[in-house]
Amino acid sequence: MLKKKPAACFVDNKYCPGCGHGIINRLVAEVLEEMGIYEESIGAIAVGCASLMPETFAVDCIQAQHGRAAAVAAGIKRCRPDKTVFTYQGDGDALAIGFSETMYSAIRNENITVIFVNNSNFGMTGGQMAPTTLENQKTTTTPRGRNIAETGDPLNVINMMKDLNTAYIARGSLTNNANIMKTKKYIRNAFEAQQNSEGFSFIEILSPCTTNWKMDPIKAMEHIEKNVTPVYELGVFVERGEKNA
Amino acid sequence: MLKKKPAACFVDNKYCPGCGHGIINRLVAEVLEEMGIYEESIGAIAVGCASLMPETFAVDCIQAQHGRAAAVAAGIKRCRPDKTVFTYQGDGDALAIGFSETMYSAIRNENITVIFVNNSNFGMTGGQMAPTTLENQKTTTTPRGRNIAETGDPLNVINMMKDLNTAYIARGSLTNNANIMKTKKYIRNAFEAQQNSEGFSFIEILSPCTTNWKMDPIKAMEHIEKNVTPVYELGVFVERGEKNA
Amino acid sequence: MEKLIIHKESCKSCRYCIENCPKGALYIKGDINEKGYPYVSVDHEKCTTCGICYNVCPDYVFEIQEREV
Amino acid sequence: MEKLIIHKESCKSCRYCIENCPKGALYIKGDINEKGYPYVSVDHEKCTTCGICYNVCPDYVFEIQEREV
Amino acid sequence: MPNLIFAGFGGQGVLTAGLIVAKTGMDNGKNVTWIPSYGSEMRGGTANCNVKIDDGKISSPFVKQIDILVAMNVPSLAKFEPMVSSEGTIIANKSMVKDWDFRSDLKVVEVEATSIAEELNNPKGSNIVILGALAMSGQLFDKDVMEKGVEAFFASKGKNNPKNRECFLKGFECAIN
Amino acid sequence: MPNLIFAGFGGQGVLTAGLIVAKTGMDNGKNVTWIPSYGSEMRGGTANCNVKIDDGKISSPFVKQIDILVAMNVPSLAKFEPMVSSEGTIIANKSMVKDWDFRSDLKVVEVEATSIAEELNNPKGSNIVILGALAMSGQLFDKDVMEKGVEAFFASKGKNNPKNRECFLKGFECAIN
Amino acid sequence: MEKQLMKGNEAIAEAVVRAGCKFFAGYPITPQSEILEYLSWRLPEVGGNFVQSESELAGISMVYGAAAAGFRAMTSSSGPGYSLLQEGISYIASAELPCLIINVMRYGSGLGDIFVGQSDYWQAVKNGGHGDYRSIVYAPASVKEASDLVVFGFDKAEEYRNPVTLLSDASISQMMEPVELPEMQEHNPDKFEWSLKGKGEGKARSITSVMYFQEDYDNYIAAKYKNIEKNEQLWEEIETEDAEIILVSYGITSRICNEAVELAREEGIKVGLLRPISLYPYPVRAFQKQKNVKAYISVEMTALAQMAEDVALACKMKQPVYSLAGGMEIFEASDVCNKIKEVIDGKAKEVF
Amino acid sequence: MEKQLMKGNEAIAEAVVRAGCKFFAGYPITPQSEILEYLSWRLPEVGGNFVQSESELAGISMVYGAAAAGFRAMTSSSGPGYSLLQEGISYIASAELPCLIINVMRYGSGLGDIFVGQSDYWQAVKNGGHGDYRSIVYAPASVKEASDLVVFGFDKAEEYRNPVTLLSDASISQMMEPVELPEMQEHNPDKFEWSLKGKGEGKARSITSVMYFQEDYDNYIAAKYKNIEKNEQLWEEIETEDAEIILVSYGITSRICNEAVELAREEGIKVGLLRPISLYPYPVRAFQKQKNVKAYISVEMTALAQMAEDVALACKMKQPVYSLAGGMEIFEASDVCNKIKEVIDGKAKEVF
Ligand SMILES: Cc1ncc(C[n+]2csc(CCOP(=O)(O)OP(=O)(O)O)c2C)c(N)n1
Ligand SMILES: Cc1ncc(C[n+]2csc(CCOP(=O)(O)OP(=O)(O)O)c2C)c(N)n1
Ligand code: SF4
Ligand code: SF4
Ligand code: SF4
Ligand code: SF4
Ligand code: SF4
Ligand code: SF4
Ligand SMILES: [Mg+2]
Ligand SMILES: [Mg+2]
Repeated sequence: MLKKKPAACFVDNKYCPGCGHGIINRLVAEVLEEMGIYEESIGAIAVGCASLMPETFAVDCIQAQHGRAAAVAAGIKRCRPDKTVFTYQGDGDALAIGFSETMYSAIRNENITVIFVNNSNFGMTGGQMAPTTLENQKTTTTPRGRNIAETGDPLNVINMMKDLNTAYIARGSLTNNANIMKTKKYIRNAFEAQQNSEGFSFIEILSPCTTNWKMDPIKAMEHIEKNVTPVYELGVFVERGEKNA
Repeated sequence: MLKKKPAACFVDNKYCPGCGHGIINRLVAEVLEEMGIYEESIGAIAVGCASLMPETFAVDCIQAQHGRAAAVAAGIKRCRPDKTVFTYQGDGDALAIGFSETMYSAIRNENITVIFVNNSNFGMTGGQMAPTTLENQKTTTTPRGRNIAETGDPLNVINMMKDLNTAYIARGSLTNNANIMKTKKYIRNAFEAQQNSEGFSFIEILSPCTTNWKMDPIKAMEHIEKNVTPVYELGVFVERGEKNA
Repeated sequence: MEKLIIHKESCKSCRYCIENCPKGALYIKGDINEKGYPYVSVDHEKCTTCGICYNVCPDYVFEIQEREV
Repeated sequence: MEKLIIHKESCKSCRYCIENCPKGALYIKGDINEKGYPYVSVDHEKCTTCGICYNVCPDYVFEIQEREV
Repeated sequence: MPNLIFAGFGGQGVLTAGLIVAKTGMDNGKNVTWIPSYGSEMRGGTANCNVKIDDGKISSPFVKQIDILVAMNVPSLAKFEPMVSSEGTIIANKSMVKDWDFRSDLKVVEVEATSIAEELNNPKGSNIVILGALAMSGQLFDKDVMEKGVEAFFASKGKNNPKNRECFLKGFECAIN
Repeated sequence: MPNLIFAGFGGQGVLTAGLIVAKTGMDNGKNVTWIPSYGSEMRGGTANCNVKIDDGKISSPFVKQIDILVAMNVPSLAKFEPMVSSEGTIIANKSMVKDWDFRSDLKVVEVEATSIAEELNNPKGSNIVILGALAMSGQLFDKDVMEKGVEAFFASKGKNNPKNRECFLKGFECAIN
Repeated sequence: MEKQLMKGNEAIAEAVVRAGCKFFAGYPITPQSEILEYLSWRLPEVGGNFVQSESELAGISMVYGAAAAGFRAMTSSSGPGYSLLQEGISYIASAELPCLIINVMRYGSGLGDIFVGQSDYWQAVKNGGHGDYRSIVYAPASVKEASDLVVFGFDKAEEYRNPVTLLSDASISQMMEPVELPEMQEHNPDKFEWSLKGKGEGKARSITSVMYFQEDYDNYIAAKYKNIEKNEQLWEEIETEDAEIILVSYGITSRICNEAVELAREEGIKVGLLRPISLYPYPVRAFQKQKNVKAYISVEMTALAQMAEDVALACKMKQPVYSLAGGMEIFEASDVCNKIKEVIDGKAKEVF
Repeated sequence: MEKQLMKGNEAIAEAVVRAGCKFFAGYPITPQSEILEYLSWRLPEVGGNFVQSESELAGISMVYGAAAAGFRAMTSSSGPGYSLLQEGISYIASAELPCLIINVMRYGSGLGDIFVGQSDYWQAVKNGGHGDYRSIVYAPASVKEASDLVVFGFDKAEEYRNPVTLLSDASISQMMEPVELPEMQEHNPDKFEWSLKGKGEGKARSITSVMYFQEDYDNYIAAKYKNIEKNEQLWEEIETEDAEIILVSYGITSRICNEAVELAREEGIKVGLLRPISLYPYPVRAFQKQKNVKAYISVEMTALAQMAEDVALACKMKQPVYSLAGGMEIFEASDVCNKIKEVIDGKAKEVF
């Protein structure tokens, strides 16, 4: 068995200790490399901790405006349909300010792959509430815990998306080796759907934000298992135009 | 039997001949008057043909920016929870540029009533494609008919909204007396839900745009019966926090 | 006073009322109002004041009152 | 050449690898790398090169190669 | 050279009538501008366009003093007659403008544009009928030029309908000065 | 009056240490500013704050020439030692800074801040230990003032823990000049 | 090329296609919508992409992506929609990408009026968006010039790797005038080393603010715009040689001023017209060469006399600057003449 | 009031509450987020409303609604987020509603840098949004002044029924300084006839662009802002009486200039500092009263010397205007002194 960091991860990443972004960066790099498409891929990278990626990730990239990565990616893909185009976004980016751009990429079934990191808060800006923040979760803008009577329920975007006409939608997690392998498979399926011009593919990944959760990394993974996964069910929701679940 | 135009419709409206906006304006006015709340109601009026309303509709109103009526209304309602606050919006406004504001009002379950006029195009600006435009429908920006491979499917917003935690969601139509009466009942239910502080209420109304459809009004109503209603099912979808359908 | 009053200056001639009147009481004579539209008229004999025309009219043209006693 | 190589300068001491290693082959000695983290070390005797540590590590610390013949 | 406004209900083809006149001007070596009413201005169901034709440069495309008003209905007269300069001309659609009391300082040419077009089985052709009346008024292009202009316009659109010519000629013929 | 930087890993309490010093300055009638590193600058896990204390007006809150550097770890020294003015002072956490080769023109005070805090069962108190060392250096406030400053700070937060005083005193005592 | 009678918006749209632009994304708004409507059928015809985006924000974002891919890309809007583009324009400028932005000005703040206006001058010229950037801004005064400036604008955008704004207005865009259209040209998106196309064997590209890697960024960016200011001033002068009063005016208003010059000259008044074609860079050189001028009058359809400041700066305040301002009604040549006379008679108050 | 050591953003947020503001809606962005974080617990404490909106657009829209209802309402942002507020600000201005907008400036276009900068000067002062409006803009130079200007800003917003912008920057907002907070006050949203509250028996209110009903709108709106320009100029002068060189600088940079004045004076150079507090209206009067000045130097953290134009206009170009500009690094007093000497030695090139 041979394992070596993929070529795209050409230098140490800049995330905090135990941050899930590092694992996801590597998975994306591995998939692109294994599919032999990493040299012809283009990433639209979100504002958020995602924006630390381009410096350490050797794929042609563009820094999208906050929230607009999916629209930026659609612009690229429509011009260069033969390239593999993906976004890399946080939950604040894709679901708060960028809700419309994200959903409309799905509605238009743009032939792009959205990699969406759900760490249930705004990591980069210091841990404010995100649309995905759990009920009663403490963040810097919900210091007494998220009160859903005022903020609404945590947002399950896949629920909103899964009845649209899209190619592939799945949600993975990083809490252990098995989940990481599954998540990698989802990412691969998504890119394959794009290669087959099936349309929009979307991978949500539950990921720890150790710094802002103020949790030890291992505790953070346990928290995901215990508290996050019950709210955001794992699995494949749409595949090759067929809706599962 | 006594019938007289409601006091809020104090002067002739400015819509085109046969435009559904006129009927809806009157229904809203009737409901507010019958409930005895028209003097303490506040409307956030959209940009679009909706914006012709304030001049002829005697309720405290604010001209919202294009797409933002639901957010404007939420701002008012949170400050003045004892007033009845509603929006009056077109489909371009509420579902294209304002998709995020509309959906997030639902997500947050803001205690407002959204009156949403689906005339399957941008009326005010001359009949461009709207998110609701039907497959193959000709508009000024889809001169060969809407090609859903490029634009995505017509948007059924109630499908996206109905699993959220909201108070009341219904879709009505104006094609005949019975439908108009039903629509009026929906509007009343919505305002009652708001009065009971149940949260977000949303009424979508299928309405003709005679001018831009370039159809005789009666033909336009037939078109709604025959072609629009099959795509946008009528009925009550959410009631008092319970989801029907 | 008539039981059905038509505010003819408000009529835009869409014909919804004519289409929906169960009694066929409404018609367009051809005279044009100030807005330029050939407005609707009623045959009071046929009208039952059912209110449907009021309901379907987008332009607040109709008013229904009891006959003066 | 070792079958499991640890790029210790990349380690940020999150301990995911230690938690997930089925053989208990990984541990932290306490020495600090240039980034300031007490990095991970391996007990080569215990390691089966299963690759799990590689998989769970966010920081590209592990590399698994066959032993030189 | 004249400043014109063409006005009427939407559907009466006033924008096209103006455009034909403008294009005829261009084809005859003039500078021209044409600008329509647009946006919610049209919501009332009326439409109009401003046309300027000049040998020299044209500054604003908007007509504030009308030399020739082509009015297809009553609201157009109500709105624009006050802007016609004294000694100016009005070409009116007599089918819709029944008993209008025209300003006495104006030259008025009337034609039953709507009825004539209907008679000629070309109900959308009332705007061409009125162009015949315009030609007859002698205020702009003479008959030949205008007739050619109408034909050239429809030819350029690939929509040459002989009925248009009929409408034009009938308009020229029936116009009452 | 001095310009200080307090630097270390996130979690070592350097922002608080700087704040206590700033507040002590204010309580003693000085003008003060305090400004933290923020945003993605912190992503690496290090944090620092700049503190200025002055009798006169303070212009920029940013310290470019450091009079006193409080360094809780090696990366802080690597980053900030070059900015210390000659004759300046470094207060270093000897628990984490083992064999650093300090610039010879500087005054250096070392203290085993991390270990002392742990010994005193107050693992989060290493920043207070180092304030003891700062007081001992004689470069800023004298012992009483600093001690009162520490107490006043925690009192104002409603978090008065006698262990902080212990840490402070032990830091003062154990600092090696 | 044969002369055609074309609406400004359609001539602009056709010129976009002829400039080799293959990507449009945008959202309807009066008086700009014909640009979309035209491109909705015309771009597919030439193998290009037309997207009616769900909003202006999505539109400018798609344009950002398309421009990064090396394609000639554009969007257009008006008033409120133009405000929504500002963040994106700032990003595009900071990443040094070429693209074309069209603002068909209407009048007023807020919802405003769909009638012609020129009250977005500051927004277009002084950056509606955040940070240190400029957009090159061209203001056409005829349908023909509008279509020419589209092609020229794309060229300049690429030359300087900077967004270019075409500042049209409701009258230029809504009117028809005779126009000869520019020639059709092809554009090769791969000709740029920087365009996103997959890294291949090379180094990965990162399209982002050049601030992050450009050494001495402050001076670099200041110098970039100094250079544009030096080389790209564009203007037209009409009867300025002996003019004692010079009208300064752009777009539709300049045409009215031109008529006013003729009228005033008939009365023997020595008036000229200086028509900025580039609003950024402002044609400062045109002011510096005036010999006989005693006063400038800035004529513009904005109540707040937005351009007058630039006139004052351009003439170094050596002459008084007067203003004829106001956007609710388009000026008549006689309004301008009256203003000229007021200035001559000492009855007008200078604004600078 | 006792002195407290407070972060700029927190002092601002507390002052917002004390000004009687009961509504905040906004979105996080560094270096502004502490304003949200503070208000997220503080506003509910006083019975107010805090909404973390899904975006800046939703935030400014909610503020628009709340302001129309007569409540003191505000939002805050920075750089890219501030760009997204522009359409809303234009609507609020056009409807003549009072509200407070805070831009905590960071540096750069595009994503930019979260470090301190002053490169949103044009955007704030010359309208980032479309149309003829202005926002009154105040630039604090200390934590205390920031909190004072919050209250003052709300008052002025109501006096003129116009948005007020507090143009803070990362250093003022991120640093702690001693501050005495303003007194707590109550605000009555019903005191305005115009505020939306249901028409009752009266005429229905319509909050929309005043353009639609204001007679002689162009002159009305021009006069409104002329009036503000006449009455609301605010500035501080330091050692200007005999100054031959006057530094012009606002916000954090003005403090550095203040230090530079002291240093230069020690060397016998007659330097003064003119610190605009109101950036719109620009304190033109302050320039007109200077007697001995031979040159101005505009000192600002923007590569494009954005304010220098206003300095030139304010001094009517009677003196040369020099510029010390650049935003990547905060200036040191010595940088300013060097510039002063260059100017004295004739080595600097004027920008105007
Ligand atoms: C228009 C705009 N608004 C706000 C910001 C500030 N901002 C940067 S990243 C971010 C949120 C980051 O959260 P998320 O997308 O969840 O990513 P994470 O860091 O958690 O991975 C915000 C609000 C910005 N850069 N631009
Ligand atoms: C920011 C912004 N973008 C675009 C417009 C132009 N605009 C006005 S109304 C409208 C769409 C109207 O369509 P809809 O909302 O469906 O209302 P309708 O007129 O059909 O009732 C558009 C695009 C605008 N006013 N502001
Ligand atoms: S702040 Fe959170 S999401 Fe960002 S790098 Fe650190 S742990 Fe990861
Ligand atoms: S354009 Fe359409 S929606 Fe608007 S008033 Fe006319 S018919 Fe109604
Ligand atoms: S009231 Fe009924 S019966 Fe009478 S005209 Fe109206 S629809 Fe016909
Ligand atoms: S429904 Fe109303 S507007 Fe339509 S024709 Fe009848 S009376 Fe006239
Ligand atoms: S390869 Fe497997 S056995 Fe070896 S250290 Fe890693 S996880 Fe443990
Ligand atoms: S998983 Fe990687 S970063 Fe974490 S402790 Fe193990 S080797 Fe270090
Ligand atoms: Mg996140
Ligand atoms: Mg619509």
